[in-house]
Amino acid sequence: MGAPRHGGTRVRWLLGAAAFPALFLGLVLGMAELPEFGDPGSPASTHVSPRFIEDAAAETGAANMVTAVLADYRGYDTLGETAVIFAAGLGCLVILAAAGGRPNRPAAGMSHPFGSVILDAATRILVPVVLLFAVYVLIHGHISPGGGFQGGVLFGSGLIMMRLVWGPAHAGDGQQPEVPAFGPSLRGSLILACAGILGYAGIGLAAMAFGGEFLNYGTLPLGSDPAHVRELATLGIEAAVFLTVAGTVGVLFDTISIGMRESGVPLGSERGPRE
Amino acid sequence: MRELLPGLLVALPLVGAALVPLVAALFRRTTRVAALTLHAAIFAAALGLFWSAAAAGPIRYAVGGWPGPWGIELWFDGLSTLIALLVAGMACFASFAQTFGPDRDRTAPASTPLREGLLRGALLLLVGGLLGIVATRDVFNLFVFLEISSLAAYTLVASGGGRSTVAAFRYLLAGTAAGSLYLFGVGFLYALTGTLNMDDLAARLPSVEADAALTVAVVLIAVGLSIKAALFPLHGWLPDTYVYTPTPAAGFIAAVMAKVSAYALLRLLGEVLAGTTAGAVVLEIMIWLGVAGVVAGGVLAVAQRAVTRMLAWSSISAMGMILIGVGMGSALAITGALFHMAAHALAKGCLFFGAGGIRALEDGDGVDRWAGLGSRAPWTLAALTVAALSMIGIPPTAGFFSKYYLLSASIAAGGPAGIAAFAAIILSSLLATVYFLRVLEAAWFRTPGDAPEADSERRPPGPVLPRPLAVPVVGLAVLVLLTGIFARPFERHVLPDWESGTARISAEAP
Amino acid sequence: MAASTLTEGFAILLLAAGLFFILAAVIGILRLPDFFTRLHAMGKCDTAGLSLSLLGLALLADDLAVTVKLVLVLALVAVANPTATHALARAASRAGVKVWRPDEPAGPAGER
Amino acid sequence: MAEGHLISIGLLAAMVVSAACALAVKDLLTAAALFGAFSFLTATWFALLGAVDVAFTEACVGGALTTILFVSTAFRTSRRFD
Repeated sequence: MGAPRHGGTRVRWLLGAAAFPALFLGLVLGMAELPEFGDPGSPASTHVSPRFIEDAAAETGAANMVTAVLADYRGYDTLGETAVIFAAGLGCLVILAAAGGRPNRPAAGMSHPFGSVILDAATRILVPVVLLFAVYVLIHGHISPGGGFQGGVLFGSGLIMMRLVWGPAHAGDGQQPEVPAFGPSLRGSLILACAGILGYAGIGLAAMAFGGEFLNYGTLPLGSDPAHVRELATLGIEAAVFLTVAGTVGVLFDTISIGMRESGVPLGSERGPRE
Repeated sequence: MRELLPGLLVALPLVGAALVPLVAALFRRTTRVAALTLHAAIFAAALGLFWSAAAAGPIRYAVGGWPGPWGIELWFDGLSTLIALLVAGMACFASFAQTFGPDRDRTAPASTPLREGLLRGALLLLVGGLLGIVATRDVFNLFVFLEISSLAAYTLVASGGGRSTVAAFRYLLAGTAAGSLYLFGVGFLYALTGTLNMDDLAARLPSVEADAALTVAVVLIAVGLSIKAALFPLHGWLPDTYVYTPTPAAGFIAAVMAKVSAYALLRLLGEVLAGTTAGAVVLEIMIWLGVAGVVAGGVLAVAQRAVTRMLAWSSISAMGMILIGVGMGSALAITGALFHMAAHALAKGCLFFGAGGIRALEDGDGVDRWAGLGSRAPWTLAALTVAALSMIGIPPTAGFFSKYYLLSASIAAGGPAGIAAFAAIILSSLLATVYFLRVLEAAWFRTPGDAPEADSERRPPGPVLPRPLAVPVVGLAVLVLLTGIFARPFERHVLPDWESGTARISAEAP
Repeated sequence: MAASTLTEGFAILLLAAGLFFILAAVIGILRLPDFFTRLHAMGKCDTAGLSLSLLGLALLADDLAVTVKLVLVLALVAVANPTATHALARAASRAGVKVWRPDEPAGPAGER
Repeated sequence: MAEGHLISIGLLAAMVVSAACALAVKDLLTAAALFGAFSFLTATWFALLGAVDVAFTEACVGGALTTILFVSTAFRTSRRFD
């Protein structure tokens, strides 16, 4: 690795610089040959989609076709996507706890209670509205755009709003008073995120226990009408996605903005410099 | 049971990935037993599927009860169950090795029960992602699980702190680019054919054969997965990642990460897209790049002084060999490629567990640190020697048979590519002899006094590796020998499925 | 017919007024000398402009549900926008952003 | 249809401008704010294309969440990018 460093870097730079125009040209050339966007005669519109459009509502009980495809026909993908979000939270937690450099202390202005009457009052009005709207988006995802993912993000944003205004929990070290956390702590957020994944996979495994395939909600003993059963189970997995996303949002914000020590999770420890 | 196993195989790792951090967060106790139990259960499911697919033929499993192009299908034949078995088995060893904790090299944060739980969760998530890639029959689902495995791998790579964070960042850049290219390719394929199911795709491809967008799609998919599989000019992320990853994770990532991507290449390019003109050309190019990678990886491995870095370059050489097999596509070559995946994963996992542990405990990565280890820990070093012999390709070990298959396939393929592949594999074996004998000579025939900067009083006599690493090292070496001795049954199991699979696809094509 | 024309005219009037206030806000942000005065322009004119536009749209909507939703959005804006302005001003004041005085030259130095 | 095209072109142009500005400015907070603007424009464009679900998600995640996370990250690192 030693000697050809300089020349190697230049060659790499040239290759990289050549790769981007090549990629761009390739994409444009390929796009030009593709069927027109929105063309009703294109393979994407004629092969698989018609069944979704015609049968989704009757088969899955979800009026919103997007929800039907995401949560039911391709529910395994959505389980995977939820796991991707969970993985991002997990990675953030592991890596930021390990990152050297700055101590895990809140940046000035980011974590202390803001202490303003106006903000306090406005937050008291807004946060319940945001949280309620998040739950509405979750439940209404069957009919209108929305669902567990968007609802979870909104819910997480509400939690972040509380954190921004009222600050995280403090242990009380003389300079600062002891403050309880509003909303879940970092540990609580992690537990929420885990519970979401467990709930999703648990519903899938429950379907297996009743004789169906993994994630085949139709076999769950929740009623006689399979579409209705699927609708209920879809709501369940949307709630699970909601939990994971809201928890992960909390984990991400807390790890990034507050740090480990303040949130009461001793993840990292004192480290000596190495390099 | 046959009906339950596929679902369990893909569900258990994800359940475990949430369960283990949950237990750690709730009870703040060590999660070793829970994680090991889960890994053992996953391995049992993989073993059951392997046996079931061998005894009663391939299994098609419609997740959610939706078959064909509407839902997502899983597909378990001789090839996928073999790789799934490999992944699940290596994960058991890696989970055992995780008890070793972070490398004691002062940058990694000390282990707390919660942190341990998070890392065990990340390993389970990585296993879940890899098993998903192996099992799925859906090109978009493959992308989702590629992302899961990548994110979990970045976490594990970066968990060492210090340099490992930088290595993880480079890996992240390469991996994200690779994932995006693959996704672009899948988007093109979907726009062209309207389907994401691999069987459906293979059946519908001939109707869009003439379309230039198909060529773009094939190239995008091939380049994306080749980055992940560290095919020669796209291998830039690999050496640093393998070297700086904490030992327990390195043994797993070095053993199976790139292999699973190579398996995805085999599935997509070798099976589904092989019939297209672009696919055939890309496979031909892949042989030549594989040849270049085999030679370059071997030469650069000889040039390294640090043992783990030498192992990393030797992995690039091995990936080149596997992709030569994928590129040739004959039954013999595919057997060789799959067998080399297994042989190399077992041996490389063994070597990384051993070399990483020795690096951490002897406080250095140079060859001279290995001086005299043979007399201090004969069993561990004997195991590492077996793994090294397998990497070179000495007969009773697994490495000999995989190279034998690949060489036979090269002769059978003939032509300039076959000759080049044959010569490259022979040359790489010679180079491997050079660089592995250097280490083995230091370990067995030199005393620590020979080493330039030896301070023998600092090194206590006794076992070189702690039990969490010694058990995987010895266990994997035994497996290397067993796989070599029982090579024939594997071949009989894998080949017919490959031949019937390609025959089915070419029969469905009008 | 006449009623609907009257409503439409009124709505257009409201929209135009709203756009005027938004334009005023934009000009204020561009022309005023320091952070606080710009915030002053943006906070007041933006809230007024948005509220008027939303009112106009609510009048134009055919569906009662849409009207109700727009009024709800209006209420949200009425709470959130002044609060955000207040939070920004307070943060800036805490961070020690200098207040512009007429006898000092305006310039980017006053911005943070 | 022509009006739709006009709005679409305007949105796309604004997207390109905000993205380029987000890349060009040195102040990380400004970049985060510009990125938020870019996300909202993207969401509007998605809604215009008829993908309301995607637009909703983009508005939630891109417009609100990532902006907050970027700002928090900017506070934890040095604010300027040189």
